[in-house]
Amino acid sequence: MLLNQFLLLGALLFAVGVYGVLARRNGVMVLMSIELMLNAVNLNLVAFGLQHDVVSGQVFALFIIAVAAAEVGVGLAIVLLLYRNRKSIAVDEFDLMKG
Amino acid sequence: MVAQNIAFGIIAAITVAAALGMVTTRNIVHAALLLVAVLGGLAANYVLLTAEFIATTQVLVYIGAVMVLFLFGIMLTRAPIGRIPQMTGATWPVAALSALALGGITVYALIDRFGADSLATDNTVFRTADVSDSVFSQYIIPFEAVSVLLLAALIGAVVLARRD
Amino acid sequence: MDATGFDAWALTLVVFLPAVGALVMMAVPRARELELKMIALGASLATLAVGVYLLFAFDYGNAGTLQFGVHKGWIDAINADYILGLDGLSLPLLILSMVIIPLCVIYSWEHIPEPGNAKALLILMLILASGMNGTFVAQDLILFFVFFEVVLLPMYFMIGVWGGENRRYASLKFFLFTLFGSALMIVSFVALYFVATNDAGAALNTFNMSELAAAAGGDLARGTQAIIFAGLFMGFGIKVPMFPFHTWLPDAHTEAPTVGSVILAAILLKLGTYGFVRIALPFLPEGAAAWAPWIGLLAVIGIIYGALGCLAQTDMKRLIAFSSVAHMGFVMLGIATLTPIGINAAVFGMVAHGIITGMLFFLAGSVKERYHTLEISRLGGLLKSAPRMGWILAISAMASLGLPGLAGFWGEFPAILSAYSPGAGLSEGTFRTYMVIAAVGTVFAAGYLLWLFQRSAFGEPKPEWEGHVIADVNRYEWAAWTPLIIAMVLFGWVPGLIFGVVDDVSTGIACSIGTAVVGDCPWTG
Amino acid sequence: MDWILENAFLIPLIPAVSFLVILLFGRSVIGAERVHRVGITAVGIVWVLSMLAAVSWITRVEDSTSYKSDDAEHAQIAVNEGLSASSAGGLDGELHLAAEDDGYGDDGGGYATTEPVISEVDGWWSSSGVDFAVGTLVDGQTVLLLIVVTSISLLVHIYSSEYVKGDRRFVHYYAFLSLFTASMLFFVMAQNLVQMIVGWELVGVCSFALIGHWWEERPNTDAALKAFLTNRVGDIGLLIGVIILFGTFGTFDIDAINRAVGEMGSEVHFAMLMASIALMAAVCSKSGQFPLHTWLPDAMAGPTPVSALIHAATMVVAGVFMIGRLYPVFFEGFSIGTSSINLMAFIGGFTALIGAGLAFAQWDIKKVLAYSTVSQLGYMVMALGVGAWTAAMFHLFTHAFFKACLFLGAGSVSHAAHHTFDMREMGGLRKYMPHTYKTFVISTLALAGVFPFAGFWSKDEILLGAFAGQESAYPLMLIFGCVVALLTAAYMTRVIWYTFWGEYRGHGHPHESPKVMTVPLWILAVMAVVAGAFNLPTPVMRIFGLEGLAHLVQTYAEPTHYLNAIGLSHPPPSFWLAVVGLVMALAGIAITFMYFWRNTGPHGLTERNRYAKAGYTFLEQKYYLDHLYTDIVVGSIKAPIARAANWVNDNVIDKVVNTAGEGARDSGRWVYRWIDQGTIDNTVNALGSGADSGGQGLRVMQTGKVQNYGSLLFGTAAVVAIVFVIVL
Repeated sequence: MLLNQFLLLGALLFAVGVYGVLARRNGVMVLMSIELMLNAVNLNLVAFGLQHDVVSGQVFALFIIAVAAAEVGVGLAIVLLLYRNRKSIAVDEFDLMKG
Repeated sequence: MVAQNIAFGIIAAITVAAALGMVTTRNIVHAALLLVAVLGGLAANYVLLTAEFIATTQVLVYIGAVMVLFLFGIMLTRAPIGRIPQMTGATWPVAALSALALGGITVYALIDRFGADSLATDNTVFRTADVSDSVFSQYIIPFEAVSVLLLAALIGAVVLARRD
Repeated sequence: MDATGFDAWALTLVVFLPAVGALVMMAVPRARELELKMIALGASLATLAVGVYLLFAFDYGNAGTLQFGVHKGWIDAINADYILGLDGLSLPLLILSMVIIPLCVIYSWEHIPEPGNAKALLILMLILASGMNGTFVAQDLILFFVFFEVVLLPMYFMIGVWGGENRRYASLKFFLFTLFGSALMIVSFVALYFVATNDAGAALNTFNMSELAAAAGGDLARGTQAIIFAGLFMGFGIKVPMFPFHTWLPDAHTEAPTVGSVILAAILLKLGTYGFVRIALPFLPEGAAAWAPWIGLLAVIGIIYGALGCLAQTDMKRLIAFSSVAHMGFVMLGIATLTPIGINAAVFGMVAHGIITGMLFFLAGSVKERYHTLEISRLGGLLKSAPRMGWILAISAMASLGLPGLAGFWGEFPAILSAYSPGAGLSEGTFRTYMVIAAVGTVFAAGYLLWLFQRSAFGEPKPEWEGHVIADVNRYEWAAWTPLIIAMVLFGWVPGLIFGVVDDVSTGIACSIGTAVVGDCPWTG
Repeated sequence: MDWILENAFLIPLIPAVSFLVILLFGRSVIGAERVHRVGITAVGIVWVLSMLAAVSWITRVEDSTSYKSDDAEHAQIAVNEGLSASSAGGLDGELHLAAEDDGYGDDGGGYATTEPVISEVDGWWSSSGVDFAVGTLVDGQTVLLLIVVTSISLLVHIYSSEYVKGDRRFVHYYAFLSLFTASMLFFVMAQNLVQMIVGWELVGVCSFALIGHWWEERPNTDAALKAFLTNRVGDIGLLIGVIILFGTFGTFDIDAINRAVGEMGSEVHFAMLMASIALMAAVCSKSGQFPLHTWLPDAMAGPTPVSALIHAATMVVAGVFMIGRLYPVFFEGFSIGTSSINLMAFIGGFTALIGAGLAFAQWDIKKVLAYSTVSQLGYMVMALGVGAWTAAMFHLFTHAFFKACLFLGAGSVSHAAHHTFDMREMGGLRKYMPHTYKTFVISTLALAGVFPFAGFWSKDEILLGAFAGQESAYPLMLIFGCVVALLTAAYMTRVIWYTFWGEYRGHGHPHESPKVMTVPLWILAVMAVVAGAFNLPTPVMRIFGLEGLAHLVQTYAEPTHYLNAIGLSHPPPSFWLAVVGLVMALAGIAITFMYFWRNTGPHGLTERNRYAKAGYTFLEQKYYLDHLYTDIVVGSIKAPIARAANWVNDNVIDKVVNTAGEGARDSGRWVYRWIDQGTIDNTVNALGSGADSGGQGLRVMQTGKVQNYGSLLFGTAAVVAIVFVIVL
């Protein structure tokens, strides 16, 4: 097996995740795309960990899973709040920071 | 080795396809289910990379917990179940361009740098015990920090989502 | 050099007493205005009291060396120390600053400009006092820079909040101009830190000003020195302000509230010239010699140009502001000659300009308060409607145009005199040309000041003021102005008071430049 | 005996204190209508002190003359005197140069050298370790000026108490009179050049304040400004001249500079030339010399006693005094000793000529006198230019008295004739105010230079100086001098004619002024008669057997300690030259008389008929001569030359001043508008607005939408990554 096959898979998933984050209007979908990106990173970490013979890669992957869980929790809470206040979760309808 | 490569090929194809489907489908529930497929594919990849514990965690945490969260989120925001016409924003070409550029350069860089490096399969196989040793000794402080983070996120989510 | 006992604390007190006063004031509610004023006055007078102590304890026989020294560690990471010290160069300016602030507080007793809020205004004044006093006694470049910048924000707010109609524009212009200069200045400071060497060629890596001055550029090449000097030149030159960096000044002065103008003219401008004498000249003698003809040129252009600008003004305050450009031109001409007499003249000019122009701005503020305009063509007959104020204006104008017997003369005449034979191998022909131009500038000065005086004070009051009561000088104004008038006359007749104090330092500086550039010093200290 | 000479600082101090007292307590404590007593008392004390100083000085000169027989002893005394001079004042003065050099007197050609009394205190100011002293220098020249200034000032103080009574600013008037007296006295006893500048400027300010005394009226303030600014122009020269002297000799000390010039001579010729030219500009402005004299007639806007004191007798002679004080400098710089024409002599002579010419074209009696002052000051400067130091100072002395008398007389006339100075509204006043008339005539004769009045003697010495010169004569100056003598007599006669003769043309009833005004007039008139006695030539005194009293000014006032070193010589008196001068003066008077008479008859031009009505019938039969003189001499002077001079004065010189002022203002406006506001300020503003519009452009990108930001972020990341990976 080549190292690159995992890395390239990770890269592709990451790019797809980026597209999802940027293009999807639904807040929940954006969060899901973010999960995708995080997982792509995880794959890289584990692959590099194996390549370099260190356990840290797996440990970091674990941490990321934990952090991702927290992020999803908070993120969904925010989306929920948005929905409650604006009756919509389409992210392109929020432009309070318009300059 | 061949078997593993074949397995990887199949898994990778499913994963990428599911991922693409996830970001393009107009049905939000389908998207969530496709995400399950992607995460599952990744779990399989972890197994290929001899990281069984990660794979297990992946399945438990993501497919078990996170997906439930997402589904709840979808329900609570009363997203229409079924096809929605405007799931993708008007600026999707820009998004696609950014994603393509980023993906392309990453792919190029990876091929340029690692080319045909084979994965070192004769290295130590880390077992769950090794992982737990490492987590509870060398990474104890980050571990605790993550615990606090989770707690904080929990409280934060409760505070944010409270209806009052 | 480190002092002991109270002496070791005196300078620290001078710097931080006003700041402590400001802190105390913050705790007092806004409505209790009288207490706030008393605290401000108390803090500034306490500072002045320490200043008086310094005046008596100062060893005038050793005016050339730093006294009341304090040397403590501060920011070890960058070798910046807390070093304070006082010598003959700092003393007059420090005292000037300590005198002006209480006078401004007294003047503010009944003259809080729109939109009110005496608390904030007085706090800003005290912070300014801390910054200015600190600048004059700091002996470490980083400390100097910090104090130099501390004065910026209070002045910005003073103009921006209590200013005239166009205050936002003016305050921003002031802020940006000065900040721009400061940016280049700090670059030069850092460059000095890294490249300054002693005579043996070893890097000094210090911000200690006395060490840098003692090194006198070490074996730095003339080109290097000139480049570093250019940064300092921008930083200090904008503050002075020198032509062509002067355009912030008329706007800032015109828009600033009266006390702001007074402090700006009396002291803030001196930070720039002080920087030249204290830092730019002694640290980089070759650089100074390379730049001196250009500084001289800009100075005389400033003299003539400022005067022409004055002649064109129709607003009294703006005219006075432009006259600062001309007067600071004389100061810079003195500095550019790199001679002891020139530097003496410059320091005298700084003090005299501080007193006289401060006084003129006070007057402009009071005129504005009475007439609600400073349009010269609408004034007139001040001598008739408010005779005492008219006479004070006369004395101040005469002092400003350099009449002997009043302070202004001793800033101008020796500056012109010094240009006759400049030091450090500078071209005599060039500087003698400057001398003649500067002398012509004195005529212009008389022209615009007397023109101003004729239009505003002579003649009958304009019909539009019929029925208005134009009050004469009130007691707060008397209290604030009397010391300045006395100082004008005193320094006019006893110039030795300042020359005697500064002389040692200026001779030392000129000598070190002369030694570094042409290898000899024709003046005996 | 030398106490007063060593403590001369008291002399300016007393009026200065009087100034402060009047200014601070005048209105409140003393009472506004009584302040003149303070001023008169102070100046009275100073007058007594000045007289004491004069006596002390004369004694001192006598002493040194008698010691001259014994050289060794003389030197010893000189040293002692120098020592006591600098230490006896209780000041920490240094042993001065004056005490160390004592040899000049020995080759002084029969004149004793008397060292000046210098009292000084170090540490007035300092630079590069050198202390500059402040102090007093008293010698014969100083004493001479002390007498003039305090005498005239005292009389003017007394006279003013009536003339300015009830004025809106009586207190200020007396305050500034005191300040002026103090400043002038400070000036004449200046020990160094910086002090000289101080005094010089201070008298200028007092002049400014007093010309603008009635500042409610615009013309007065304009005149005050013009005076001050014109003087400032000259001050450029003063500053530069002083700086050149300092640069050359490294000291401001007048005594040291004068001695150094005497020693170095031609070594420093070029520097002295430059300094002299620069200082000459100062003299031109202060002493009303061409081409900076135009302020002086305008300065007549001030109260008349002020004109008498400041603009006739004292302040305007400051320039002459300065030349005399720094005579070695000018002597070397302009090569007075060897040339037969030089800048100073020419400016003086030319000014005398045009001033006299201009005096014909004036109707304002004070302006006639002002131009006359210009002319007479030109005379003094010319005298100095030809090397006649003593003659110049002597003329300064006599002129002060008779010109002050004339001005005060004019004031008296105006006091009587309802405050007008226009001669067309006067006439016939001799009947109403006999005292004023008599004193005015006496002073006129003195000014015209008629024997034996004071002006005759001093003018004669000037002509003699020009005639003899030093190494060679100054022929042009002699011609100038003679012509001016004639013109002076002529225009003054005209004034008398219009003012005191004929019928009264004004309104109201003129009356004689009170005693407090006429007594000063008489005192001055007496001085106008006898002041000439102070420097009578030896042959004249021999007639009376009083040879010892001849040449008093020359003996006592001349600073021989400086002048002997440069080798100044004194020409012997000439009887025939005196006759020529006298004839010129008488001719001037005669011509004028004939001129006015000639217009009475039927042949006269109609425009001049009113002069005929004024009555000069007894001159009728001299018609032919009158025709000759009138049309050819007076006519040509009056119509083309004087008018042309006046025209040039008003339209060229004045215009240049005005145009320069306007031009400066216009160019100021222009520079301000186009360069300052247009270019420099705009550059700064353009930078600001550039930043602003850039911000406005970038603002479009701030949509507030998260995904746009995200696109930018990832797009930029991609681009940066591409750059890093592929390019670098």
